[in-house]
Amino acid sequence: MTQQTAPAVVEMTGISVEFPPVRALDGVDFRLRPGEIHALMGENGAGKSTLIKALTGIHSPTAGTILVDGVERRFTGPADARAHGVSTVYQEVNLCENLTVAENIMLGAEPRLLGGLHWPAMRRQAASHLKRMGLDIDPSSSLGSHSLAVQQLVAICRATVSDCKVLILDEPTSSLDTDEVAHLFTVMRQLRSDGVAILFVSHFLDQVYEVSDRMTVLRNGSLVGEYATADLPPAELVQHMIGRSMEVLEAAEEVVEHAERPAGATPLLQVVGLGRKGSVQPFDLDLYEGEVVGLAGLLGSGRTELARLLTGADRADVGQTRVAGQVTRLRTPRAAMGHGIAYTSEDRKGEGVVDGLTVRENIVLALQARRGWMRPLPRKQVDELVASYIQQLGIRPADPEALLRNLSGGNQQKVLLARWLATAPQLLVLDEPTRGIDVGAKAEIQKLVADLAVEGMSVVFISAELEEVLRISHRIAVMRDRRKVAEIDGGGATMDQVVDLIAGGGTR
Amino acid sequence: ASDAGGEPAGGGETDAAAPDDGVITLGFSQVGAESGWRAANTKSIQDTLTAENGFDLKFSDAQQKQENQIQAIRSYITQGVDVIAFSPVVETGWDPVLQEAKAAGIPVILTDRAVDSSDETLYESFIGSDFVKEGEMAGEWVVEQYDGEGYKAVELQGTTGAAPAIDRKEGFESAVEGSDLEIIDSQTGNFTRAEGKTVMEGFLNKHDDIDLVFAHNDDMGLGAIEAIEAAGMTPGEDIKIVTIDAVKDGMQALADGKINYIVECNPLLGPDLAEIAKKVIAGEEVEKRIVVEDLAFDQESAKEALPTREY
Amino acid sequence: MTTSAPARATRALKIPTRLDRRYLPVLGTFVVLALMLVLGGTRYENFLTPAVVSNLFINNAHLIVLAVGMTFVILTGGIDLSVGSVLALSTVVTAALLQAGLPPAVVIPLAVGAGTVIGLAHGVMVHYFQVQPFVATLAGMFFARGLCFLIAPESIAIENASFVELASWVQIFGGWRMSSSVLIALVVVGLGFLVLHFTRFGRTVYAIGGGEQSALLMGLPVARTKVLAYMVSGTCAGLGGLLFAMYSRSGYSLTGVAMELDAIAAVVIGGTLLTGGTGFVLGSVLGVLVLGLIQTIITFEGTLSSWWTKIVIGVLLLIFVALQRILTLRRT
Amino acid sequence: MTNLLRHHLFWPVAALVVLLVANTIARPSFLAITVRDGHLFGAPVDILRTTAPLLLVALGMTLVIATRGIDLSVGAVVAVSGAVALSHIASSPNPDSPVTVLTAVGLALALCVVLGVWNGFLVSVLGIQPIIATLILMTAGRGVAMLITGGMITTVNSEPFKVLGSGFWLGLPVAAVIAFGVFAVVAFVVRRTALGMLLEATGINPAASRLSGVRSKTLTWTVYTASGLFAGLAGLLISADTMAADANNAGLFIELDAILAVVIGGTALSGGKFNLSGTLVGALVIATLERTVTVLGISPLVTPLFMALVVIAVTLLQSPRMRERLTAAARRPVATTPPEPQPAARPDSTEVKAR
Ligand SMILES: Nc1ncnc2c1ncn2[C@@H]1O[C@H](COP(=O)(O)OP(=O)(O)OP(=O)(O)O)[C@@H](O)[C@H]1O
Ligand SMILES: Nc1ncnc2c1ncn2[C@@H]1O[C@H](COP(=O)(O)OP(=O)(O)OP(=O)(O)O)[C@@H](O)[C@H]1O
Ligand SMILES: [Mg+2]
Ligand SMILES: [Mg+2]
Repeated sequence: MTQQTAPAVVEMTGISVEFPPVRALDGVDFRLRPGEIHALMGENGAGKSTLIKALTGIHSPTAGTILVDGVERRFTGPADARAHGVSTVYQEVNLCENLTVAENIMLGAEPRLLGGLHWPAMRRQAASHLKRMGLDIDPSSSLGSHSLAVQQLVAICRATVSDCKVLILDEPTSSLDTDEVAHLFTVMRQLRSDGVAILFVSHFLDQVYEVSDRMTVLRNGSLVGEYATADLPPAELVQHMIGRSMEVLEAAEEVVEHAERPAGATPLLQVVGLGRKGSVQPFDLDLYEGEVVGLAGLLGSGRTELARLLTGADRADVGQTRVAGQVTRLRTPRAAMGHGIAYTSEDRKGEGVVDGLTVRENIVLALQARRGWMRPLPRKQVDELVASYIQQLGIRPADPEALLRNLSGGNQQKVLLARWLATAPQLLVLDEPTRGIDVGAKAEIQKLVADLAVEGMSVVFISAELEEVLRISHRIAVMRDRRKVAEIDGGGATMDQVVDLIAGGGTR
Repeated sequence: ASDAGGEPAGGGETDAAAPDDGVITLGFSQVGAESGWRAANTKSIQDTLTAENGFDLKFSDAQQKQENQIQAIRSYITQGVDVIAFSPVVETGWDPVLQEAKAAGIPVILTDRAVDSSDETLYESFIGSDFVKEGEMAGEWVVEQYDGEGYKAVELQGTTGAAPAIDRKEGFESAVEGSDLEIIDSQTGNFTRAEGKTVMEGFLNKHDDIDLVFAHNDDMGLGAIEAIEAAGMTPGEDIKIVTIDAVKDGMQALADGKINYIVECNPLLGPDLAEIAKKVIAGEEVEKRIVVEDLAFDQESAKEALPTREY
Repeated sequence: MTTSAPARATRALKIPTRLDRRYLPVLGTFVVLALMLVLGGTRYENFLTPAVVSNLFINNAHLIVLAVGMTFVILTGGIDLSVGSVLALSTVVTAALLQAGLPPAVVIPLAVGAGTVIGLAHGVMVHYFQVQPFVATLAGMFFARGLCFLIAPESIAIENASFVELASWVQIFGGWRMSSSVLIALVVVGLGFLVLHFTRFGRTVYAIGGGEQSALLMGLPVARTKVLAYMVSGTCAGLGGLLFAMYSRSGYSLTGVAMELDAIAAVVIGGTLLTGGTGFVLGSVLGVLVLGLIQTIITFEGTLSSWWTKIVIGVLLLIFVALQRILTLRRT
Repeated sequence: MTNLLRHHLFWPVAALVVLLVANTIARPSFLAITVRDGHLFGAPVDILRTTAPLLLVALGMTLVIATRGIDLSVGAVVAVSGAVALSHIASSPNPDSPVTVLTAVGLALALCVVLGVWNGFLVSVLGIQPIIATLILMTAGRGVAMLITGGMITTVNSEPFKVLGSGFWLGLPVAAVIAFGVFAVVAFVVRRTALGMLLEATGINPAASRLSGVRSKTLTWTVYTASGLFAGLAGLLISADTMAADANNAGLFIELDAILAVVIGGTALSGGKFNLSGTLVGALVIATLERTVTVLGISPLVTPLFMALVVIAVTLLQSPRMRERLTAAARRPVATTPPEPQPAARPDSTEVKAR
């Protein structure tokens, strides 16, 4: 908005990218001006990440020209792009977990001493960059020891280390909570006022409206249009993105019915004093049939670790678990599955997708694993199952034989959901299931969760997006500092109340 | 040379030269256990250098690695044995460690294979067969039997680069030179039966007119027999076979008429080694080169020798 | 926004406890090595002497150099099967050229350079043609061995006076001995350590092992680094050959058969993961010493038959690996 | 054309064909098969027979590699298997009785299964890296084999056992029938049940597989056991081939050949997707290559060099980079066909670009 007339720093015209037989981008034009925050919008698989990768030289366009600062360029890769002032944070966290935080931030722009790395300076500089991002972690700790959200922030730190003219952030906020997002936006605005052009991708409409100046909308690999944020009401934006009206969204907006649970019913899963040293403090939790329990908390408050204890992904050292009244030890995820408990990890790349297998194989994996290898699912049944989930969740491309690694991030997430839904669990623990999912699909998923609950499934729902948790949950457990601090009724709770609890204001 | 030895040796504390307790501590570094021949060689040494015969044998297997052998010899030097004996993996590269042994005053005896050193004083004696001679003996017999018949021969070589393979090839070639025997193909069978068989199969596919096989050891020859039989021919008749080593299986095949001639390569070096070691310790003069007498067997003599064969 | 600060502060405090995990395998190896030395010392006479320890280094100098090079490659997630053959090639080239009358000053760079060139070829095949490292270097292994046979099927003694002088340079302090090859090996270890920890190249090696795709997207020079890693390994193999030629004063085409397995085993015992990204050069040195120690114990045992030798080597290897595993598991 | 070039078996098969052609040029009757006493004879039959043990070992190796592992111990297991079987036969009073031979085979295979279980235990329970875990057995196993044979080469005369190595069944070598039969059965089981997919999932992303309820540890354990069993069977075929158990040399370096066969067949060593038909072709390529060396009369001095060049050529041609180039070249003439119409849901054409 600020510098409408300034010459574009990046100008892409007629960009086409093909992954035969798919045409991921079809003659797209895109323009990025200095000193603006430009949102790139579109459904899952619309081609946003592909456009970014075409710009930074990971994919080579089959047609079109790219001008950077008025000079035609075809970058050979991220290193080349970075050397020309284009810094990128890609969609999946792409850092090296085995290196320290400081290295991940500074490598490539490392301070030197006598020709070698200057470790103390490196740590110092890394610490100051982390601070700017509002992150107080030890730069010499290894990156792998941090949660995904922290890694995401570190990735952003890295992108802002070197002097860049263009900063590209592909879904940087998908695993961040409100605080970190706010922090990130402060940083982004700061950079914008320094004249940096920022390309921002997010599926959170409110964030896009909060921070962006302009937006470009893609649908199915084609350009829909470029708009000034202020001139485009959200409803219209959604329509541009999904090509349908808002009805779907509105359907999900309805607050979930708050069904009373029958008094005296035994909980489906009851844990008493469950905990693990160095992870989560012992906690109690009852989960009933037909109920959605939301977990709210800040980044690193222990929601994920709680979920892992519930589902046997990690082994608890203390406490007791009762499944349908029977004391049971859930030592492995497989054991939990045996009791109808399913868990989708927040770490899509590391613990979710099996990226070398096809969509079909990924969807049936859990179901098949439960049946054992000797009883393969009949092919016909598999095909029907897969087709129905592809259709129900809108997975694109709708090709069961596509390799999962060739799907867009959001579509991979949908496949994972399908994997677990296919096992028809009694208790479904969803850790950030809507991460990186577009508005339309997100609404679908929320609706799906509500429907599943109505059908009697018990759901634990974790999401960085508080509204979502509030909207969908019958009951909310609040976590702070790896401890369950409160449990409130979802129906009556207001946003402020929960925020207060999360931040440590009061306990109930 | 079997005097009383009695009590087993203590450590190896003795400082070179004459042992005070009458027991000779001998460190032996064997190449490995890569073949039946080698196993027989090891057994002969272990059976001869016993406490009853006045020896305390320290044995180590180098697993066909020169570095292990050098290390073993160094270790014997530090342990202070009375005599060091070894079958070198390779001919070259022994000067430094042998100099160390010499400096420590420990005499060294070589068995089976020679070392290539300009300084002959580094070792006392070398006991072993002459590989070139073995090849020659095989070649001479072939010439004597079959010269004038225009025989076409194939050769199964030992491991490429190994001393016996090089020497036997050389000996055989020089012996058949001038005759009308023609070596039409030569390939390595790595001294093993299995490879001897596969290579021979290949030869049989390739040539229709093979009259004779010269194999650098019995094992490859035995492999070749399998291949020849599988191809529907009679080994020893349709195709003549000449090998080297004379291990038991080979002798049996010779007696059965499947092999035509075997030149012995005697692995029983234990007694010779014991005798030389005692002489060296006693300060007697020994010969630098002791060539082990290698016999040769044809089908008749094999039948006679077989019942008394030790290995 | 400010409300979350205290929460983070408490988390930050917990970090140092998880920090040292990376050093655990190396520590484990070290502890087990020390244990073995002490046990050997009580079991055998003359075992814990400077002479034995010096010999441990002198006998394994070439393997140390190989292991350093191998560490680079394994850290990138690759493997180099050719080092044994390249080592042999280097010994043969050294011996053949010296025999032909060339001065060591010319021969040494040529021998080492041969390794570098083969390493370069591996790097190019692995990176640019995306041939799997195992296969590319397996081909390299055949290739180098083939060249050895072409150059000299028979072993060649080295008699060049200045080379012999270089090879037999020894410094003695007390019972400790330091040969020129040990000195070279230690210098290589030092260089390896410095390069891995204090250069961008070194850190990129780790980054590639942590995730090649990630390293690429981070904008690190993946191509150059990977090719260089193989060149380092090739060069080390060439240098290892030189050290072996100094050690044995000869060149022989059948040297170093299966030595690549020793090098790989040393690196892995030293705590480096074959999947890449974690490990240390010093760990690899410890790994070499472990293997050397096993060999020393075998010699000191003195009465093992050939087959028991093999079995005992396997068992000792097992004990090492299992102990190391237990030590590292306990602490995590 | 493009499809053919892109097929994963294209290059391995091409390599095989080239080798066969080279052999036929050097020796026109190379491919000739004759019938003698109702059996088939000729170089192709020999190749099938020599492929047999390698194929078995490579089969186990493929499964192990699918789980991201590697099994270096197969050569040693081959030696142990032969040693056990032949020692049993040699020490029995009547080596020609089928019962003796069956017991020997049973004993050998049982021991090999135990060895495979041992490897699997080290890898999946103790979590030792596969290369080291199996290196232990690779070293110790030969020692065990030598212990059994006393360091000598054990030779036997036993007609029933000999059948394994050089017998014929329906005109085909028994060894080949066994190996190809086992291969077919395993391939069928792996692909017709869910085993293949679960193995691949384990190899590609162990963490995700665990969370999905795949019994990764059990699977891993199973494949090492299978690898041990197949290597044991290969050991029987190898020892029956020469009727001798050579503890030192039986199956020497067969692990490298097997890995090479797997890789030539298009399975990546990094685990995951595997390709059994590729392994089959790979094993044939290697057996043919060995035969080629003899037929072309290549001097032993340059044999390794020749092998290296062939391997380099095949792998380079097969490399993703080359494939891309070649498919691009093959596609160029047809590149002018109009792009496929975009599937469904195109944006409303009335949409105007806002500026
Ligand atoms: N390497 C690839 N091979 C084949 N197809 C690909 C590849 N990468 C992307 N695609 C396809 O290109 C299309 C666009 O994907 P892209 O990742 O750009 O979507 P996106 O807009 O970023 O979606 P999301 O919001 O889910 O991240 C998808 O249909 C995807 O399946
Ligand atoms: N500042 C930090 N320093 C170190 N570790 C952290 C920090 N923040 C989070 N973690 C890591 O995060 C994990 C605990 O958070 P967990 O992921 O369970 O919480 P969460 O509420 O699910 O948060 P997230 O939004 O990150 O998923 C632990 O593994 C912890 O080590
Ligand atoms: Mg995307
Ligand atoms: Mg979480």
